[in-house]
Amino acid sequence: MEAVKNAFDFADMPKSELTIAGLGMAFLLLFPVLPHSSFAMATMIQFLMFSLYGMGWNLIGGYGGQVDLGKAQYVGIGAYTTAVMMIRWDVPFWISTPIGLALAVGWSFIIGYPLFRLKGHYFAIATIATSLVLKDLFEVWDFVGGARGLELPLKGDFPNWLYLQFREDYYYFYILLGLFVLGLLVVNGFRHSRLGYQLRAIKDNEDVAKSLGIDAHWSKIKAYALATAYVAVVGSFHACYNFNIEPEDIMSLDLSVLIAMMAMLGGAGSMWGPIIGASILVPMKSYLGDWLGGQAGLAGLDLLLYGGIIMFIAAAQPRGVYGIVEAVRARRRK
Amino acid sequence: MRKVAIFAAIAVLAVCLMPAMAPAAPKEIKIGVIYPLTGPAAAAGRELRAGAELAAKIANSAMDGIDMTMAKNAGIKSLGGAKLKLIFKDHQGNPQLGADLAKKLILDEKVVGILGCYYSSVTKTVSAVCERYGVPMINGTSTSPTLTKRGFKWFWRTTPHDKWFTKDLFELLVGLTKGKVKGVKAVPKAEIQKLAAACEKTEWGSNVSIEIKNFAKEYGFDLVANILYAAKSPDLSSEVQSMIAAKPGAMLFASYTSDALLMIKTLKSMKAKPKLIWGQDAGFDKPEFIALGDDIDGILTRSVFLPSVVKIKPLAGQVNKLYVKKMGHDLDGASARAFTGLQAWVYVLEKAGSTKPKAIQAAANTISIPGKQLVVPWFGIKFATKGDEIGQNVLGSGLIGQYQKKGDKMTLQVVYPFDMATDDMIFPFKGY
Amino acid sequence: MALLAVNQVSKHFGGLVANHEVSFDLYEGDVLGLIGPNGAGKTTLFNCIAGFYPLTHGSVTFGGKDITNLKDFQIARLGLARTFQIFQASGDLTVAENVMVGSFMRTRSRSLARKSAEGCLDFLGIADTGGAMMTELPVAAQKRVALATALASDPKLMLLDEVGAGLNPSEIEGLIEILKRIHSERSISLLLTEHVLEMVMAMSHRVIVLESGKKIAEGEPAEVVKDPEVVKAYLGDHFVKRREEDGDA
Amino acid sequence: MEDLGIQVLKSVVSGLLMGLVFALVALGLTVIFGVMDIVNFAHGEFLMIGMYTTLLTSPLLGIDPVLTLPLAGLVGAALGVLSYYGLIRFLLRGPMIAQLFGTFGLMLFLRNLALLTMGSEPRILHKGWLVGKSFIVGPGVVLESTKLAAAVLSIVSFALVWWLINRTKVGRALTATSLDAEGARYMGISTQKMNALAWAVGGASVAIAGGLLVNFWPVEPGVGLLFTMIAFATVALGGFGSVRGAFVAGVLIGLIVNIPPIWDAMLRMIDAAGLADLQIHSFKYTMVYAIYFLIMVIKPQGLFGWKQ
Repeated sequence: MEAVKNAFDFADMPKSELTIAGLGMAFLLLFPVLPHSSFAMATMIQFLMFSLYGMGWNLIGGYGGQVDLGKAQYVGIGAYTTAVMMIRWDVPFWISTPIGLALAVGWSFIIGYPLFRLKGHYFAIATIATSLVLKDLFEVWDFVGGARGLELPLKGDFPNWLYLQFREDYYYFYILLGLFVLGLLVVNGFRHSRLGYQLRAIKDNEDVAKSLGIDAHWSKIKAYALATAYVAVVGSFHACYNFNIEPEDIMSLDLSVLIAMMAMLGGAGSMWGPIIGASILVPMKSYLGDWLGGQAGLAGLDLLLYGGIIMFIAAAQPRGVYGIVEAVRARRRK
Repeated sequence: MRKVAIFAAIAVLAVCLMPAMAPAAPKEIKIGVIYPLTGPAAAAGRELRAGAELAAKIANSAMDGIDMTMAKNAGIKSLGGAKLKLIFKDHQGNPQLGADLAKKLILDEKVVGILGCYYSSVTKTVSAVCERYGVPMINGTSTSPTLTKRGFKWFWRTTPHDKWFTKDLFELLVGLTKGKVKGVKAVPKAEIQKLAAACEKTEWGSNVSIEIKNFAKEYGFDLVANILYAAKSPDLSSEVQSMIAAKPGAMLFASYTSDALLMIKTLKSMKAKPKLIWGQDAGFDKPEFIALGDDIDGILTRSVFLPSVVKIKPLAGQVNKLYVKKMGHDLDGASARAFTGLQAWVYVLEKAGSTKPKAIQAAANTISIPGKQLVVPWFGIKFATKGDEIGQNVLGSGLIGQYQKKGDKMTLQVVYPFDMATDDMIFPFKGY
Repeated sequence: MALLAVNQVSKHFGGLVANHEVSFDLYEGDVLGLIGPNGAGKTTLFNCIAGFYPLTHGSVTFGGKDITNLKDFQIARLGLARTFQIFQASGDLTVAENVMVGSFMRTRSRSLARKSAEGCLDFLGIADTGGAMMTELPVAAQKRVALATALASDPKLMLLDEVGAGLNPSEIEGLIEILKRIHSERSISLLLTEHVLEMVMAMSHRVIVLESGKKIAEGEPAEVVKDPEVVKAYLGDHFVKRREEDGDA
Repeated sequence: MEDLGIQVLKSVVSGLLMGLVFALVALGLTVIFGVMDIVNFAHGEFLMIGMYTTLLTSPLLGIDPVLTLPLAGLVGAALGVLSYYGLIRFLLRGPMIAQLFGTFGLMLFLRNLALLTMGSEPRILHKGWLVGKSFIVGPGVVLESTKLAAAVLSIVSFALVWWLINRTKVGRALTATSLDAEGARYMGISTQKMNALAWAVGGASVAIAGGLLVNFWPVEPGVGLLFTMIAFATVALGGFGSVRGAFVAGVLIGLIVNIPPIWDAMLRMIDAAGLADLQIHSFKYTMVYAIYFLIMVIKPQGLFGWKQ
């Protein structure tokens, strides 16, 4: 029961942050009824998806300090489970998603065990390797459509809650928002849980952590599994939202890196970090890409700026945008 | 903290204040066009855009000297001379972005319909959006066979797809053995009995690979190597070694530009000597590929339009002249098909006499555009309404061209269909 | 029965012998000092006992249980806490959170962990630093936090590695006071290595002397310092000289 | 049987050549890591810039592409030093996570700068001493001239770097910096200068490699990533910071990716058509990553690693 209490316990957050979070939440709740373009809605959905990916990544990458560049493999497992089960056996989203989650988490335990014997850069490169191996397997596996990918059939009768097929995007938006709130609460609970403290202690100093009875290897694997759960669920959602999945899109290195980058830009190891990161990069990607690339014909300028911002933040404040906020706050306190 | 608050507020405002566009002006018909204008296929995107723009220009103004009904009057006659307005969007090769852009076009810009998207993977997601919203979409340039296997009610494709193109190849191979090819005596079948294929491991490439496998069986050829390779690979020597070791008569490829270049260079370095090399368009008809010069003399590529078509089709020459004026070079497979895709839109709208989706749907399902109206050498445009390829143009056909060096200039000559051949085929390929 | 029994422990790194057949017993309630010159193998022995290094030979039992092949964290859970000579923290956790990590060894509940952590901080007289980050504290306070964290894990025995290093004499006095209280009020046995001999001599019931990885003497502090071999090996000229220098300054 | 024997020979030759190319590309990465524990995500972009340098300057100066290599090296070194002083030295203060993040930003920046200025179409060299030449040495065994040159350069560079690190004063200073930056500072070695030197050497070596490779490989703004991933695997497999390790791992990876033709020859020999559907070729990089993963699990420090 204390876990639930922990999830709702925001007492350790500064008031200013809670105020902004409350305003942000109110805005998100009301967004569909505010005047907005459909592109803005699509961008908001991307924002929520990447926030959730980032929250998951943050559990192991931020709180645990383990640079994971292989999250896309779990997006793939989630998405493919939902797609395959729907196409072959007409299994609704709400049943296939927990199964996808279980498969992804199972896989994360299997590869997490050897992965976490590695440290630092070796670990980071190995996560890339495992993700690419899985992607390559999916690309030639006929059962899941190989490199051709899978297309989810339209079931008709919109809105179709069973298979998560809607004509209007606000259905998807609210479902994601529900997951987003749930995700936030789980992160908050995690922060306050024994595992959360232990993981941060491991990041601080692994030897000290071990001397305090922490099984560092196992703790990392557990946090990795929890991180995987986030990514897999959003992967399942992605399959339904996009109606089409291909290994190249959802299991690529690009996606893995993007997930990590957003969380790092916002601030790895802080609860709001991934959300801040997604709220900066997702609109940038959508709008700047459209303005500079599609309309001004300056292909690449948007990503060039994006790279510049990343370099600047990394050089100025290794803890990301949220780190800047904290630094400002610390200075004011002094 | 305050800074973040302000920043967040600005970001939030920027997102929600994107104004919803004003409703369409009465005398204007908006068509959303989604192409890869930036990203790896930006060069193709430029051609596609120019092709569609040229078609719109011809439809919107009365032009002399072009033997097309849409050139006769300004705008859509049945809609009171309403003009077409193209709204271009750039999907950058990203299917998710494509789908988002489609929503933007449908909901914000209130387009009547969609044209696009070149990449089959993007066409897939965009057409799924159109299907959900009941907005018609015509596709002129995506060749994945699966696109018309989905039974969509709002999706029509003018271009032939990879299955047809692959079939063309096998018709050509059979034709070679029977002496049907211009300038080539009947070739003993044993010479080209063995085939080796290398296709990139993507949605497109693996579909082509499957088609090659199926047709090889159907036409009685031996596929001695059927390789799927990782696209954008830093090394293709192992693939080429395996192909050469299988001693094939013909080598078949489905590759994009950088792989195609590396493939030819690797083939050359390993002194490959097949009797015939065929490429499934894409990387095999890009300027940088053509710049390989002597190395590609005699290589075949499938296409739907080659500049030499103007020799046999005067209308193509008329349009090509305008295109050269606009872009400085000839129409190619991409621009000619984008042109034809938009042309199909014009004829469908003309027939529908309305911008209501239902009317457009009915018009598209019953339209029949004769081949002499088109720049591409097809029999016409008529969409299948039943069977397993709903929405597919049944009157399309492909071409197979061969690179032939004429003086200093590399040209592409039609060698298939046999009755359209513009020059003698070079056979066998001279080898490296 | 001994609480901690070290039997013939050897540790080799490649060709280097860091510990050679070291044996000693520590009984419940003991305060045992482990001294020796730099490089004598004190820290290595600690690491061997606490399971951070696998032993080359020998065995270790703790509370009657053979812990030779247990992992570091398993040994910690049995009630053997250790502190580190160099305490590096990147500063993700506050002082209170740091101590709570220790408490979490015994409970899952955050409220219980917090209560126990507050108790430990209070016990060590640094209750007011709970909200600070580790990096903001002076060295003496950091040492106390490390002690508090170890204490929070409710151990039977604490291995303290150079806990007095880098402190001035008055801080050391305070530390001795605290350690004595930990020993008496919490009934925790102590095993300490120390450069600052005054501290070991003042606290230990018994002292073990290591030299070049071997045990050369064991006994009450007063006796050991008289042992000619110890004087020669460890105290010798070095100790005398340092005394003189201190006097000059 | 004879076919199989010849194929093994061919694959080994081709694998050795390609492996030496991979090693050459990875050399700069391992030098930089060895000195300051940074993995440079933008490594492939340095290669790309080297390729463009040769591609553009060769016709401009009217000299053979091979002769522009010093220029490519100069550009690479300048870029390396610039990256170090402009970005990397700030990143060194942060945790590993920020370093990866920062060099990733550099990668995006350089790649899209190229996209903006060079366009997305791949380009190739059409003329040059090395372009389009290959030698047949034995039954079907082919030596492609660019790969051969790159392989020779690879061996020379590795020998040179090995000599530089182990036999010169500067090399000892570099080693001292990598072992203990603090200590090196007390010895009067400027860490800043040593780090910048490592970036100059790393940048120059990979840019020269690029200038050479463009004689055979097409160049486009995204070309870097193809080689970066292999270089990462090479450096990690060999052990981060180990020059010898990178060399051995590069060759090993070259050999691995040339296994598929041997497999195919075997299938032909035993006439097992059913197995041909396994699509061994599409697994050639999968094998690299899988073997990397397996070796790391057995030996978490890489083959010759000495740094964590």
